[in-house]
Parts: sequence; structure tokens; C-alpha cells
Amino acid sequence: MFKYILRKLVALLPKLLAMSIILFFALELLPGDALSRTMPPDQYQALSEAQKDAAREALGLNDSPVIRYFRWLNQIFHGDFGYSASTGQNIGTMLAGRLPYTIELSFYGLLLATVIGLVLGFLSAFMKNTVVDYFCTSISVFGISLPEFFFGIVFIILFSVHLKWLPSGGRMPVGEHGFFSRVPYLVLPVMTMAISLTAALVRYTKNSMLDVMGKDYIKTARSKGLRETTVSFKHAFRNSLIPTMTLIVMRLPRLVGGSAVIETVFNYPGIGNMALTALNAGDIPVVMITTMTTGVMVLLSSTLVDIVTAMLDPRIRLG
Amino acid sequence: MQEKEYILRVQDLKTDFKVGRKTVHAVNGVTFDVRRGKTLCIVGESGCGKSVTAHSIMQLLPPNGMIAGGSIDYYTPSGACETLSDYKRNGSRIRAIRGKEISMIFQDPMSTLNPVYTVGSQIMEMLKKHEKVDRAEGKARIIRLLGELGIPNPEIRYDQYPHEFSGGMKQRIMIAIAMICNPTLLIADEPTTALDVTIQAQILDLIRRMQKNYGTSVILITHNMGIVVEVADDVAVMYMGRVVEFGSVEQIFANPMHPYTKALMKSVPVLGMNKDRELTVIEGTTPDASTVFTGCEFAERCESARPECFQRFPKDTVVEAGHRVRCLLYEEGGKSNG
Amino acid sequence: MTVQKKKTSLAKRNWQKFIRNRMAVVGMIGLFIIIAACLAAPLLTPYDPTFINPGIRALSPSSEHLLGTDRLGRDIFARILYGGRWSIMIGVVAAMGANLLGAALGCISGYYGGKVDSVLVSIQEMLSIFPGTLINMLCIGFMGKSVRNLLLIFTFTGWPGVMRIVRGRILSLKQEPYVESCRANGIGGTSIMFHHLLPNTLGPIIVNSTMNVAGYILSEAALSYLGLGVPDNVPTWGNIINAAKRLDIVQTLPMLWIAPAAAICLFVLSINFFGDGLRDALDPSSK
Amino acid sequence: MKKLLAMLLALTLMLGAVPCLAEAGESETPLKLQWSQAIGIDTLFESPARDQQSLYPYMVFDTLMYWDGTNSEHVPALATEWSNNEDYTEFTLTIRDGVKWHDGETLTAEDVAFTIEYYIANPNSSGARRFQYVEGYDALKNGEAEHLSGMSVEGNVITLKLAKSYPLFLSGVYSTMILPKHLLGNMAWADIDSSDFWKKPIGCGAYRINEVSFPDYFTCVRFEDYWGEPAGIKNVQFVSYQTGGNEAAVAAMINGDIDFGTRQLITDRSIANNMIRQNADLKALSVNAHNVRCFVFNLNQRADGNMKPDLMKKEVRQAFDLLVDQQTIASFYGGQAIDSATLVNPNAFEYNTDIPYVPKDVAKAKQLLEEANFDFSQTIDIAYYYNDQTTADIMALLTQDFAEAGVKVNTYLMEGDLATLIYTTCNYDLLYLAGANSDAEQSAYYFQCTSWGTYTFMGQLEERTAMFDELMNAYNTTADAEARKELSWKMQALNYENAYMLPAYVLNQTVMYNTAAVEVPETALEAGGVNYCWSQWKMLK
Repeated sequence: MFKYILRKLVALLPKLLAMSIILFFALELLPGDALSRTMPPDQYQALSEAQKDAAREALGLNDSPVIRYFRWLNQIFHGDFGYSASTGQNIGTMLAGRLPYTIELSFYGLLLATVIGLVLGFLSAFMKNTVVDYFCTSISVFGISLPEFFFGIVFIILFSVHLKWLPSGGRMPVGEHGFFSRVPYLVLPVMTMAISLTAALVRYTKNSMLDVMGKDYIKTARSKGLRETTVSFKHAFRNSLIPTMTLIVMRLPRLVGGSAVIETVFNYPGIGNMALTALNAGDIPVVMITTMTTGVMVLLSSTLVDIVTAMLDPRIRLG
Repeated sequence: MQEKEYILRVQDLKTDFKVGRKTVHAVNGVTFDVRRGKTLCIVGESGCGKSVTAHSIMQLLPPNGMIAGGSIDYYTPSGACETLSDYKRNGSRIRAIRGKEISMIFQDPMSTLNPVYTVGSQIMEMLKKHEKVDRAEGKARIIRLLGELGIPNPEIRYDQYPHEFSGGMKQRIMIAIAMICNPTLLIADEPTTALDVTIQAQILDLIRRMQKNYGTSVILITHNMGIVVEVADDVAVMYMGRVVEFGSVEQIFANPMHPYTKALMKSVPVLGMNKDRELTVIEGTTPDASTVFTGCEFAERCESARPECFQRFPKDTVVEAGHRVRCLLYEEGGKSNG
Repeated sequence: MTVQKKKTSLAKRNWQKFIRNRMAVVGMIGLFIIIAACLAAPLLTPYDPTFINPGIRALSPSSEHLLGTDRLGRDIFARILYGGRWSIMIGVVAAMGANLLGAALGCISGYYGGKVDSVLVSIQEMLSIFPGTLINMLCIGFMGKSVRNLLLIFTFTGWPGVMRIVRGRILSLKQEPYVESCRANGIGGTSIMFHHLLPNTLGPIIVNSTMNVAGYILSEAALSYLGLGVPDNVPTWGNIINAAKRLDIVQTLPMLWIAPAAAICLFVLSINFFGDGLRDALDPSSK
Repeated sequence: MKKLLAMLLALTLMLGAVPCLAEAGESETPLKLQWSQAIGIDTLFESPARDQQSLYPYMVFDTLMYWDGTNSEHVPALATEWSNNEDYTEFTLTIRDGVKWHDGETLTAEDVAFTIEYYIANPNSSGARRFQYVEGYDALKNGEAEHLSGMSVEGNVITLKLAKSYPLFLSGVYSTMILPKHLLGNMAWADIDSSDFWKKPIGCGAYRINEVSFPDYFTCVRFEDYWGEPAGIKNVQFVSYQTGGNEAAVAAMINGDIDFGTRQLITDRSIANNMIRQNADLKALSVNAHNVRCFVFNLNQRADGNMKPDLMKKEVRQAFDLLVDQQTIASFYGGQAIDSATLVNPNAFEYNTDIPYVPKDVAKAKQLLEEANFDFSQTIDIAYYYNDQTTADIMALLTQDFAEAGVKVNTYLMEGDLATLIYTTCNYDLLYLAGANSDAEQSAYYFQCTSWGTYTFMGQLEERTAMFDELMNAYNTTADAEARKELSWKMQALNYENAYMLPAYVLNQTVMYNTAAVEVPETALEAGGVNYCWSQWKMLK
């Protein structure tokens, strides 16, 4: 297992490297002076041409792109992502206030979608052609038929305005950063985020379960005299999870991308929203870096899901 | 007396499958007995209903299949009679029998083992289900059995996953699963079909040895007459969902009566067969399972078919003690059974 | 001649398989009705979807205005029908664009292999790492809001999925003996690729395209919500529902969002059922 | 399976542990407010020189004077006395003694002088123009001088010399929020807005900022050393509803999670009505305001050279006036907008009641256009810069109404650097323009468009300059209200005749508060201006 994880992590490196190269040269190719992205814009404006030249020399902006790339990479590792063109803030600082929360949102969204999707999918297959099955199937078709923001607004009206159970937006109550005080603020965005993935998972898990239920080893399990629940859960369900995991990996970008919409609906400061705000402000460095960050997020989380898959399937782990 | 002699009696078993809106009679009135401690071979071409018969006994039919008639009686060692055909599919009564009393080996060892669990845990599951043993004791027992089944390094193999095993080894594991609880009846559904020829012999040998060591009765399903002659005590020849001939191995091989059995014997090389005997092919193809017949199912391909054969169904005819045949040719000669 | 005959019989068998699937047929009929209604909009409603009539604002449904009117006095029913034309057009054209591009690239990648393949595959991998919503957002942000840009962007960002499918199929088909024999008979690469391999991947491409149509309609709605969809004066379903996103409108004028939401929902449902049916019918392994 | 579950559980807990420990609860019920600011990404507070939209500057900083809307007069705040010479070219302000900054330092006249220079010299400042007549303004703004030559400080008295007579000077200057020189004085003007000071700004207002947790919230507490009457509420919480739509904030207000909603939240009266329907404790106040929306002809230049000579004809412009359906446009705001015949608020003193309201009349417009030989094949470009739904609706209406008369119209949303697009590029024929006037400058729109020089798109039109300059000068140099009104009437009439700017509507503001949670000085708020009277606010729970 350890070996497998290590292999997976090593395989990440070239991808991350490629992404960083794309980002670096995309930023390089942006119109304007590269120097302006290394310092707050007002500081930059205050410099005379001679000072700018000196600063370029001092910062090594006249060096070859390769050297600059590695220097830039080193800065990134130290949390220095350059400066926003619209607010003059350090992008690293801006990310620090938002990225963990988007990760949190996406992670719980993924977790909720996975749990509910798998459970409903399992029930739907286990109780095929019963009311339960039809209920689960209807949920799943409904979930993929409407845009996410729409669910968000409906949730606000339902759970926040009418039932007054949950806050309508924001990330935390004033003065309390603790996890448990943040939970109520997470519920609605997480639910909204999970909907479309849940719907997809219910369908997929059901099909996968039905497929697995026809496999020979299910017959073997039954021939052992095991209970039907044991057969379904221990033998069929775990096997049906493996293709489902692939689906999750493929849907991850969509989940993370959905954060832009969901964070907007719920006024949840996160990076999807940051990208949107920066885009409206024409702040290209921020836009690029946030987009890259989501890419890295997706990459890391797919690796995580791959590892989970490997835990489920010895053939992958040992193969 | 019967209860002591027989372990399983199948009477006029009918199993139907629903395919779309049509119903297919996959097994259409099958009758045979399995003698205690003996091996019954069910032979026939693929699609003749032998697997369905085996699955019917275990109540392991797929959701669209169901037992439509007849009875399956199983006699436990204590002499009690369990009518398996009446039990609810996956119900607690049939589950108490499965694995413990009757266990089964399937055709394709590549897909019969769950890929995500170690083989040890899959055998352990069976053992734990039916016997109260602690883990260490169970493990020791399993490892002993694995060794007995000719698996090298059973201690290491115990913790390995199915994909780390070859086909033959996997089938040994299946046998281990089937045998770990010392069942009284083992159903082997074409256990060697998917294996290399050399492995086939080893596996058959194992089954035979297990039967000898543990006194298990065996139903062996095969399409290979060569296997039949080697392992069988009794033989049931099936064609289109019916048993066309039933008898002891000597009776069948010395005196095959049904034209299909005869053709079957000619088409397969049998060990020790005369070199000058020619292999022949049964002409025509097996009809579609949903075909509706008005007479003998084999008549179309039968060399000795008479016009009458196409018009009415033949009846089971007992030609000598323990030897039945279902063919119009013998109906007048023997006494009718139906 | 025989090939021709076999083809039709295969199509016939697939058709029968499709017809047997009740949900698929419901989906197909639903699709047909929606598309026909949108195309026949002028026959079904006398109103102009963009005509602002301040005298009849925010009316409830009546016999005159089947679904009522919106805040500018436009007939909602007319807007839904005409908006459907845009939405479906965007979905279909974008899906076609993305799938054609993906299929072509997949073919090239799978057939030629080697460097071409590894370059295309790494581009594909890179592109599919990034969240589609964000990439679409960025592109619209830089290129500006217009239907043409939206279609271009959907095409540009949508191809990796199809490419992966087609490439996989081509790779396995390449092993088939008949490709060998084609090559032995001196048939050129392009010809083999487009005449012998591509038709065999049509099934998955068609299924993927139908599903994509639904996806693009939803994506368009999401982008509209972020203010980065099509221009405001184009009445797509996404834009119609987006104009009703304000809390007070959602609560007091429900028809403004129920109608477009129902339209999107029905269309996406229909196309999903239809696509599922197609997949089952075209998948040779299913019965 | 167990391993898997354990791993997931561990991950959940790990993520849960990310944030820090909770702080001790507040002792008194705080006032809960919504907070968002104009610039996008909130890592810093915005300087009041840029933003006076949200409530925080009014709490944390203090102004030179307050505007008493009820009595229509300035009242002393940081400036205790003010005076001017006879011809309104020199103003003196006496700064209050003993005012403390939140960090304990004492406020001096130097701070005020520094702030005025900062407002002028900071390139991002939107409040510079109020000082434009002060001598040396241009030199400081362009970076040619370090200080404002027309300003002198003597003890606690500041003297400002104007280059020309301007009686309304103080109406522009009074709301300047004073910043601490001792914390900002050592920086370059351009650096100030992004300096660390704005992570937790220090002012001399009734509240000081206590805890800042961007981008989620910040809290304020009553400043006990405040020079004036202490604030009535001890604790204030600002919750950020910065990102995205207003729906979550509106829902929060309905739920009582926000006690007071500013006009940023209540953009439309129908939003307020819907909120009150669901929470009867909420109350909407109509705030007197002078937000004018109008359509301005570009008669000067377009960067793409695609000028429309037809627009130079008075008749064409009048025809367009007939096509703008003000009544319908105003009705889009659910009662918040008032359709006005001129660019002055109909409720205002200077409003010219003689000017007839111009209803939509397509036939007459068409006739006028034909008489003027209008080229119907050209497309008139209308630019706008608000991206809300109502603006989109207005543009749709406009397109339709113009099309009825056969005029082809292309409306487009300007995005990017608006200042350049509006004032320099000018690629439009009509601009949908918005602006706010103060109470004292009721006719500011005419004033702005002739004198600022920024509105180059019409400022250089000779015909117009000749018409307005004299009147505008007279208006600016007259202190007598009645006389000013007369001048304003003339200008309104002139604009009506020549149709240079087509009035669309005047937008009032709505604020809301939760009557169950807080007591607010309603009259003061409704009167408008910038006097929030914090001492009169009280929490009810």
C-alpha cells in the first residue's frame, strides 16, 4: 500500500511541473511588465524608469526564462505568488484566507455526495423495482436536470427563510472560528454542491451493483449460505465501488468548478468566487493562479480517490 | 431404506426462465437420483439444462428463473428429508443447507472468487458461517486443507488475493471453499472446462480424492464423456432440458441405448478406445431453447427417427434395473414408467 | 449487397432494442415534443418573446397568457418556446462541435500512436484536470459574452471526454484482424481511420453527444447565473431563469422560474432517458 | 473497509481542526450589519477616499461637519467653526481640540491638512474633485508640487484659498473623513491605499475596530474617548456578504441575522416589500437622495471615429427624448424611482416645475426624425456600465421603443477601466449615466457637465458651452438660494429645449432596519446626508 501511494505521488510530479510551466509562461506572456507582478502596483508606480531597471536587475528578471522559472517555483514554495493587479495584495495571502475553505467545502461535498450516492444507489439496486428504487431513481434524475444555483436559492428559501434552521450565507458566526460553530454554515453549500454528483452516483452505483450482482463470485457467496444482506453488502457493494470511484475521479473537476457558482450563491468566500471576482476586476494574475490552484486541488484529490480505490481493490494496489 | 441409499432425489423438475415476454422451459421434467457416497455425472451439450438443474438444486437461479414444478428432495445424514424445491430462494432454510450440506464448484475459477478479499478470508467466511471455530483453529484447518489440495506454501497463499493465483490454483481454492465444511453433497458444475488439459486431470483427481477421504457424494456436470468414464458411478444424459438416458456408468457405456447417447459416445474420444473406431459428429445443431416441440426433441437430428417420433413425446422406459431411457424405440420393449 | 442488408438488420435490431426500453421511448417522445414545440413556436403563440409590454406586467397565468407574463410584460410561454430554440441550438451545436473535434483527435491519437498520441493525451489530461466551469468562465471573461464565443468555448473545452472514449475504442479496434487486412491490401491510413475505424466508434460518440447536449444546457444556465453566459437580450432558458434569481421574484412571481426550470428539467430528463436508451441499444454487450 | 472508514474519519477530523479556537462571547447584544465594499477582493478595508458606500467609514472615521437634513444646515463635528470671505474665495475651518484617535494620539489640524492633500494626490481617490478650486490643486494632483499651495495651517485653524469664487465649497468638503497623519504621513501618496494601516484602520469616530477576520467579518466597539456623545450601542458586528449575489444577505435580514440594511442591499423597493411581507418587524425608510440616471449624448468624439452627425440636430435629440419611456423605466424599480422631467429631484427646492413631463410619443418622434432627415440606416450605440438585471431590462425596453420609431439601437455593457471607456474612448452615441448630487448641489448635473472638464464628450461643444457657461458660473458664485434656484430653472429649461441630456429617473434610496432588534433615528436617516447620529441608536434586546 505504502509503495502504491508513493508511486502515485511520484506520478503527480510531472503533472504539477507541467502545470507550473504553463502557468509561468502564461504569466510571462501577459501584456505588461513582469516587474509589476513582483511588487504591489502602487510601489511599482512610484519607481522611476532607472529604479525599475535596477529592480529588474536585482530581481533577476533579465535572466534566462529557465533560471527565472526555477526562482519563481522556489517563491511559490515559500507562498509568494506575486501580487494582485486590482488590490495590490499578495496573492498568497488572499489564497490563504480562502483555499482551506474551498477545500473544506469540496471535501465535505464529495464526502456527502459519495455517502448518499452510494447508499441510495445500493438501496436502489438491493430493492430493485420497489418504491425505494423508484424514489432513489427519481432523486437521481431530478438532481441532474436542474442547474445547481437553482437548488441553492431554493435551499435558502426553504431552510433559511421558511424553516429558519440554517444561516443563508457566510462561512462562520462572528467571533467563532471553531469547526462546530461553522457546521451550520457548511450545510447548505455542501448540500448544493453534492446534489449533481449524488445524482450521478446513485445511477452509477445502481448500475454497477446490478452488474456485480450478476457476477459468478456472488453465486459463490450465495452458495456458501450467506445472508442476502451479507452477499449484497460485503461481496457486491465493495466490488461495485471500484468502477464508481473512477466516476468520482472523472467528476472531481466539475465538483470543484461548481464551487464558483455555490460560493456565489451562499456568499461563501472561497477561491471559485475569488476567480470570478478577479475576472470581473480584470485581475489576470489572480485569475490564473486561482485556476491553477483548482487544477492542483483536482489533481491531488483524484490521487486521493485513486488511493481509496487501491484500498478497495487489491488488483490495483498490488498490480 | 431409500433414505439411506439416496442422498438426493430429483423428481420431474421443471425450471422456467422468463426472457422478455417469453417463457423458456430450460429444464422440462428431469428425474434422477444421487446415491450416497457415489458420483453422478450429468452430461450433455451446452444449453441442455444441466447447469440449470444444478442451480435449481441450490436455489441459485438468476432472478428471471424459477422452479415451475417437480420436487428436489435432499436426505440429510440423519435421515431427514428436506424438500429443497419448496424452500424460498435465499431463505434461511436453504441457506442452512448451502455450504454446510451441499456445496458447489463453478465452471470459471477466474470469476468465482471475489477479487477484493484474500482467499483465506473467503474460505474462512464459509467456515465461520457454518461452524463455531476460533480464528486460529480455523486458519490452521484451512491451511491444512489447502496443503491437502496441493497448494504450495499454504501459509503464504492464505493471505494472497485471487488475482495472484493461476486458474488451476483458483479452482483448488474453490474446492477448498466447497469442502471446508465437509458437505455431504458436492455439486461441481463443469469444474474443469475452463482449465488447461493437464490441470483438468489434477482437479478431477482432487475431487475424487476428496470424495474418497470425506465420503462426499458428488454431482459432476460435464460435456466430456472422457471425464464421465473416469469418475462417474451413475450417468444422466440430458438433451433439451430432459434426461434422455439414466443409468450406472457400466450400463451406459456398455449398452448405450438412446440414439443421442450413442452419438455422444461416438463423437468423443474415450480413453482406451479402439484406434480403428472413428469419431463422428452429431449432425445438425441444438435447437433454440424456446422452440416448441410436438414430438421427441432429438428426432430432427436422430438417425433412427421414425415419423411417429415427430408426433408424440416419448415416455421414460426402464430397460433394466436402474437403467432408464426416453425413446420411442424402446417403449414397446420395456415397461413404461410414465 | 450483403453488407448493406446486414447493416439494416443491425439497425433494425438496435431499433427494436431501443423501442423495448419504455423510458427511452418516453424520452424520445418528450424530446420530439419539446423540439417540435420550439420550432413551431410562431404557430403556438401569437406573442413576440422580446416584446416589452409595460401594460401587462407580472400577470398570473390565464387563457390569454398561458404561463403569465414576466416583469416586463413579455409572455412567458412565448419566451420559453423561443428560448428553447436558443438553448437547444447552443446545446446541440456545442455538443456536435466538441464531439467532432474529440472524435477526430481521438482517431488521430489512437491510430497513429507514438508522439502524436502522447502529446494529444497529455493535452487532454491537462485540460480535463481544470474545472470546466472555471475554464469556461475565464474564456468568456477574456473573449466577451456572445453566443458564438460560448459555442467556441464549449467546443474547445468539451473535447477531452470524447477523445478519451474514441481513442480507447480505436486502440482496441486496431488489434482486430480486419484492420490488418486493410493495411495489407494497401488502404491508406486516413481511409482506414475514417472509413473503417471511426464508424465503429459512432455508438459511444452518439450517446456521449446526447448526454453532452443536456450538460451544455445546464452549463449555459450556470454561466448565465455568474453573468458570463450569453448576452442578456438572447432569451435562453438559462437567461430566463437567471432573470428570476432575485429572492423576492422567486417568492412572489413563481411562474418566472418554475416555467424555465420545468423546461430545462423536462428537456434534460428526456435527453438523458433517450441517451440511456441509445446506450443500451447500441451497446453490443447488452441484450 | 474498516481501514477505509478510519481513513475518512481521520481526514474529516483533520479538516475540522484547521481553524483556530473560538473567542469568548460578547457581553452585550451586538448590532449586526451587512458589509461589502466596492472593490472586489476583501483583504483590506477600503479607504474612505474610495468608498463611502458601506457603513464602516461613518463609524470609524469622522467628518469635518455633519449635514442636518431636517434643518438643511451643517452642524459642527471635527470642525467647530467655519467662515468665508465675502466673495467666497477663502474659507477657514477651526478644528476641534482634544479629539483622540483610537490609538490615543490627539487629532490636530495637521491631520486635516494631510487628509485634504491625500484626497487630492491619491490617484485612486474619487473624492478629489471637491477641492478642485483650491489654489495649487492641479499641481498637487499632477505630482508637480508636494503640498497644496492654497492651504495653510495655523494652530488649529486651516485656511483654504480658492482660485475662484465658489459659495458651495463647504457643501462638497464637509463630508471629508479625516485620516491620521501620524500613521500614514510617512508614505508615498500612492502607497497609502494598500498599506497595512487598512488591515485595521484607526480613526477618531464613535467606534473603533476591534477584531478583524477577513473575509468573514469584523467587529467594532464603542470608542470610549470619543469627543462627542458616545454611541448608543456598544458592540457592532459586520458580517461580510461580499462575494456574489444579494440573495443570502436578503435572506439573512429576513431572518433577523442582519439588523440594518443599507442601500447596497435594498436596491429595489420590491425587495423591501417582499422582506416586510415575511418579517413584519422589518421597516423600510425612504432616504432622500439625488441619484440621477440619464442618457447623455456624445457630441464630441469617438475613438473609433464613428460619430453620428445627426445627433448634432436638436430635433433628433428631442425625438430621442420622446422615445425614452421614463415612466416605464422608473416603474422597474418598484416605486423607488421617480420619473423626473429634469435632472433635479422633483422633491428638491430647485426643481423646475414649469418643464412639462415628456411622455413617450413614437409618432411625434418619428415625425421629428423625418423632418430632420435622420439617417435611419445608422445604428445608435448606447453604452451602460451596470450589470444588474434592471439595467438590462431598461436597455431591452429602450431597444424596443427606438425600434418602434425605426431607429436601430445597439446597447452594450462597458467592462474594464470605466474611466477611460467613458471619458477617453467614448465609443458610444448615448451613455446611460448615473450620478449622485448632494442636497446642497441640487443642480450639480448641469454644473458637472460644463465645468469639470472630465465630461469631455460634451464639454467642448461650443454651442452648449456658450449656452451654459455663464449661467453655471453665476450659479456657482451665488450664495443666495432663491437666486440659485432661478439660475437652475433656466438651465433646466435650456436642457429641456436642447435635449443634451435626457433625464431617465431620480432614484431614491431605501434602508431597512429590524424594529424588534434596534432603535434608529429615523428622521435623521430619512433626511439623507451623512449624519448617522450613532448616539441615538439603541439595541432593544
